[in-house]
Amino acid sequence: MNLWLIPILPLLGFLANGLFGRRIPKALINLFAVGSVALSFAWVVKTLLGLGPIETKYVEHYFTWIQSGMLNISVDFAVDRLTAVMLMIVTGVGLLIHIYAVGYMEHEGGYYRFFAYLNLFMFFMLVLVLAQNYLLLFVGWEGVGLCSYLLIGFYLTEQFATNAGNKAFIVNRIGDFGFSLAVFLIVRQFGTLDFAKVFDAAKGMPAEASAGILTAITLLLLVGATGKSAQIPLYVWLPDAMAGPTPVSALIHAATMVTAGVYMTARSATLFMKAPIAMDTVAVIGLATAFFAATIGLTQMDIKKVFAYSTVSQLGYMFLGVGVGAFSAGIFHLMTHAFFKALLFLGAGAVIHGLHGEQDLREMGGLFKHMKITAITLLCASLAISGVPGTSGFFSKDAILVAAYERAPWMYWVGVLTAGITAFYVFRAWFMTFMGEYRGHAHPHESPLVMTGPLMILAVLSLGGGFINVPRFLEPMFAEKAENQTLAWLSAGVGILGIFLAWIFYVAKRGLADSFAKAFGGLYTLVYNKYFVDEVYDAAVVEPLIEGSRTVLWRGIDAGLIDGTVNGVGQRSRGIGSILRLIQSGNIRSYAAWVVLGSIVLLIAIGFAGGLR
Amino acid sequence: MNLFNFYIVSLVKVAVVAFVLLTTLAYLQWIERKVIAHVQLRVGPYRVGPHGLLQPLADVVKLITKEGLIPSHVNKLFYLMAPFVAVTLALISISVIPFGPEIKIGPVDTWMQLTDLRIGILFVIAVSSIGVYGVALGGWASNNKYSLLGGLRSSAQMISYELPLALAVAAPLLLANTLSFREMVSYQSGYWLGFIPRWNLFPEILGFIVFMIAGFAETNRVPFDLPEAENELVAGFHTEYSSMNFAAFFMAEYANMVTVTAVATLLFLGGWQPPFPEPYSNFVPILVFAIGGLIALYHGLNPARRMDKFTLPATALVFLGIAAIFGLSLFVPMAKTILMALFWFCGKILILLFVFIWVRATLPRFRYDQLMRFAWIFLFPISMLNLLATSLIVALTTK
Amino acid sequence: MTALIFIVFAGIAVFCAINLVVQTHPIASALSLIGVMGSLAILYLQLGGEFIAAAQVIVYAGAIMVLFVFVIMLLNAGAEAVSFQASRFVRYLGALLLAAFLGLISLIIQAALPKTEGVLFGTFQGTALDVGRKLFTTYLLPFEVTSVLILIAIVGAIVLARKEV
Amino acid sequence: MPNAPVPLSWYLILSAILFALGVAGFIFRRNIITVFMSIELMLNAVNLSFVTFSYEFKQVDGHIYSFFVMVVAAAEAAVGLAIILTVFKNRATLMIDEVNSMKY
Repeated sequence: MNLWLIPILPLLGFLANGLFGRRIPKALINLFAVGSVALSFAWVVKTLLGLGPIETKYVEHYFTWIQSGMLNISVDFAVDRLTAVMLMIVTGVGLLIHIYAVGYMEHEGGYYRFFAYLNLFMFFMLVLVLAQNYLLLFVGWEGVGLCSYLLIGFYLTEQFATNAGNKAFIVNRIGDFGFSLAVFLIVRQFGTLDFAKVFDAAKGMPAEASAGILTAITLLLLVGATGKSAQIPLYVWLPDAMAGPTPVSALIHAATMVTAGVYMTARSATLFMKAPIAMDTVAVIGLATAFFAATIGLTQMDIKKVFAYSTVSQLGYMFLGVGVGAFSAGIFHLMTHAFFKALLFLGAGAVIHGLHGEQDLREMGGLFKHMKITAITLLCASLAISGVPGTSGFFSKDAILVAAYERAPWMYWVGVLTAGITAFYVFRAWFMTFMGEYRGHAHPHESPLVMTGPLMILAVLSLGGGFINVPRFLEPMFAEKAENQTLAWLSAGVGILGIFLAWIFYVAKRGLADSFAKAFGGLYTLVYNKYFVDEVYDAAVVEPLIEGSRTVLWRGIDAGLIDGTVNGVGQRSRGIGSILRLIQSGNIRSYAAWVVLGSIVLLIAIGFAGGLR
Repeated sequence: MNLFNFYIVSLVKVAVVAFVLLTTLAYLQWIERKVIAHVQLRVGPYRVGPHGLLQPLADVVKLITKEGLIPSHVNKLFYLMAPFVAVTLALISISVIPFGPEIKIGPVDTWMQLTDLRIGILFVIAVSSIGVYGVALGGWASNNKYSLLGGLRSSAQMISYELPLALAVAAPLLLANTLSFREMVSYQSGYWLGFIPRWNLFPEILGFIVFMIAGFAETNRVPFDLPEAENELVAGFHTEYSSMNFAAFFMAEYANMVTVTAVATLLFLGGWQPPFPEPYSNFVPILVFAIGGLIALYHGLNPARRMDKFTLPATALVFLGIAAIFGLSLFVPMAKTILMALFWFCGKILILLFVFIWVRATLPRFRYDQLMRFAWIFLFPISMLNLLATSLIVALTTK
Repeated sequence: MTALIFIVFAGIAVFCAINLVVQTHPIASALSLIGVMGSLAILYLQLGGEFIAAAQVIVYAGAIMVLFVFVIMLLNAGAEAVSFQASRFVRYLGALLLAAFLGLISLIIQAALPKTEGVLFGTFQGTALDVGRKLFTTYLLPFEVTSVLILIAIVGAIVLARKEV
Repeated sequence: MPNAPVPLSWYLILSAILFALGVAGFIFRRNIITVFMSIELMLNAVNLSFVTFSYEFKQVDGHIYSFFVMVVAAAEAAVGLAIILTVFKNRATLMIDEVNSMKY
């Protein structure tokens, strides 16, 4: 089936734009960028159709990459149902966002650079998804991290953008560190990195033997996942990542990359299943993240920040689902979330585009009459995310919540509460943007079709996406979870309640919100400043690190030890040279004579070394 | 055949070839003077013997009896060595040139060739490539600025024209896939469509032209005779030479001409293979000589000058006699083989030699920079392209 | 026969080589070097290297040495003022070192060489065919690389020798 | 003795002698061109031993090596002579002892 074509095509696009983008016209850049992604999407569709119902995993082996001792790592891609879903999401949503970006980046500098990075990201993401062993997956993992860094810092003249890029990169380092440790442990334990082999071996292990080591491995994997998927405690980079262009936020920081953690966890389901402690940790972390992020989302004034925190919290949902063993539900939510969150971001981008870069909710309002399509599509997304029955969010989120109830009722209740909060802040954002009268000074206008087109497609998907029964599709891989209508309807009701409250607060009774803020002043400031997490991290981690590196690493080791050694070597050689200089007569023939002398010595040596028989 | 026999035969062959060759060289000079004279509407040598036929002998006698004087301030050793080197190297390469097929005379059967090397062609190229030393050395040794310039020019010119020459030679080698003259000739036997001879000339016409041009340069002939450009450097490298030394240089030049033409014949013109199929080609020599004889007879019967009354009929008789010999030889297979081979081979060589002389009579001399530019900018790429094309064809055709 | 040829031409080669070293005039040295090359070519033939012999004559004697002679004539290089004027160190040690060198090498050769049957003309023929086949299969890469090397040499020579403008 | 075989070592020793003579030329002569020619002599000596060994092993590899040596020698001659020309143009001398400004 030539799976390798799928990632290679975007790579070609990247090469074309990255190498020649400076010289070729925009039309050609668009052709390369969008065309390559479209082609790989088409190839994905063709492949999946060709494979039909993927009962068993379809593997393609290309070449042996690393061959050392008993460790044999080969580069091969595989497609199973999980991968199929991910492929569709990545290429499909990616394609839409590429198209959208053509319109959004119209007037930005570094056009070709942007698309080159975007294509590169697609390449790595697809490698990540297709990878058939942990190392290759890690390659994709690091690659997407790199691209996200490049794209967050895309406006490289802006201080805050570059800072945000660095932050994302460094925070991800921590996660990747855990991930690589996990990989080492896997190698040490199973002697291979190939998924199939590892999982078979894990299945074979008796419980008492497996518990310790598998728990360690999975917890380390979890560290990596929290880094990539912005979970507590490593979520801090994602909100700042909004410094990048909005399509980036939509593609990387909502739809695809941040879900890599979930994907990886689901991929390693076998391991997690054998490590209940790790499972619980995942679930708790997910739940906590969902709740806290949601509360922070309540108070943000930057539209993109709001959606960023909602992303974090939705990712928390996915982790909850994965953690309670409803992997299929987690992936399901991953897909639906990809739809409506991408839509939310793109819509926000359209709004920002229409307002010439204005992002503050307080400067918006009453935009409904200016940009109807955007407003309506955003409404669809908001309905979906707040889990209104019939929309995609309803099915996926409730599948997760039901599964959570099976595990432990309190998880369910927290989840429901979070759902309510989610609905509230999303609609808060929507109302503040489109309802009431315009509070800003720009001249809002609707975006061109190239931007609104993807919006509409995504709107349809996020409304109807729920009827794609992913859990059934994934059933052979993960155990199906029980249905429970009442619980589902209950959470949906809470969601609708949240919407209603938002309506009261921000449409019916203005100022109610402010009075609430006054009432709970302390709490409000606490939440408004995101629980001062960044500051805490600064004080606790960053400062000591910088200080330590400055004094110990730099002054002590580098300046003292290393430079000292090098300089010392230089001194010695100079001293010796000053002696050897004496035989430098500058007369070629005496050199030649020296050479002869040396060769004679050599010959004698050969003679005595047994050259003579 | 046993060793003794081998030596005998070889000695005989050497003697024959040497005699014929030296005579040819002597008379070649006569022919050249005659031809040029007629091209320039003069009669040329006429005094010594009928139509100056004895002129070469006279020259030889004169050159031998002259005093070979050695100028002062010359490097005596090299001064005397140079002409020797030149003439030796010029004559050596004849030894691998085959004149005809394998023949059988009484007990011995041998090739009409002194010796056959598996790398005969390389041998010729090698010898010609070191042939330059004679000229260069002579020019340098005679301690005279004109001679030195001549020597310099010739060495530069030789090096430059070696490349096109070698490349042009390489193409037919590719076609025939051999380095030996015999196999080269046998490769060219036979006919396309029954009447077009399978000579390398036709596929390698470009190579042939390049080879001839480079050959002119290698033999320092007009229009490439800068080493001995009379009107610039008195007589170039042999300004200081006289008597036999001078003659040696001249012999060398003519011997080189013979070698080049012979090689061209062997590589491109199918050696001693007749240009048309067997039965007809036998009658060509008879016709040629008979017609020649008849014409001579006609002129003899109504003579333009007094002498012609005797000389022309005599020539006619000789010619008719030769024609008769050819006619008779048709009934003696072995003789026929020998004579036919010799006839065609010498015929082709003579035609090429005539081209040499003709060019000398007509073309002006290159200027030095033109010479170099011509070699490097035009000749070299052309021959390279030709070689590439040939190799492509060979690669495509051979399995 | 073989032995005779070898002795004759080895003698010529050695004589010419000595001549190369002792002659004061470059031209004389050059000509004696040509003599060495010619006799070596004969020895190659004897060792069955017919192609390499031809190449020896064509490339070395026919091209390289012509170049040398050309340059010598061009610079009109005269004889060295003082022939054996060597540097202090060399004057004392050079000859001694060389003698030791030669002795050692011949010693090692005598000792280390497998006592195989000697050289007889015609027992081994490295024809141009074999050489070509090997050259274009086993040694293809080195061959191509040498072509690049030659290109570089041409460019370098032109750059060096062109008159400053 | 019409066909007495020649010991292989003779060829090798001949090549050694030639090489040593080349070294001698290199060490004793002052004229750059002569020195250069001594180098060529050494190369030739090496070639001879290559061809000899190739005879010993009845393989043509030795021929090919010496062929490469020739190619390299050609390139070397081209560049080296160009250098000599330049040196002569600037210094009007060919004595290597007098071309020693690198020493100071």
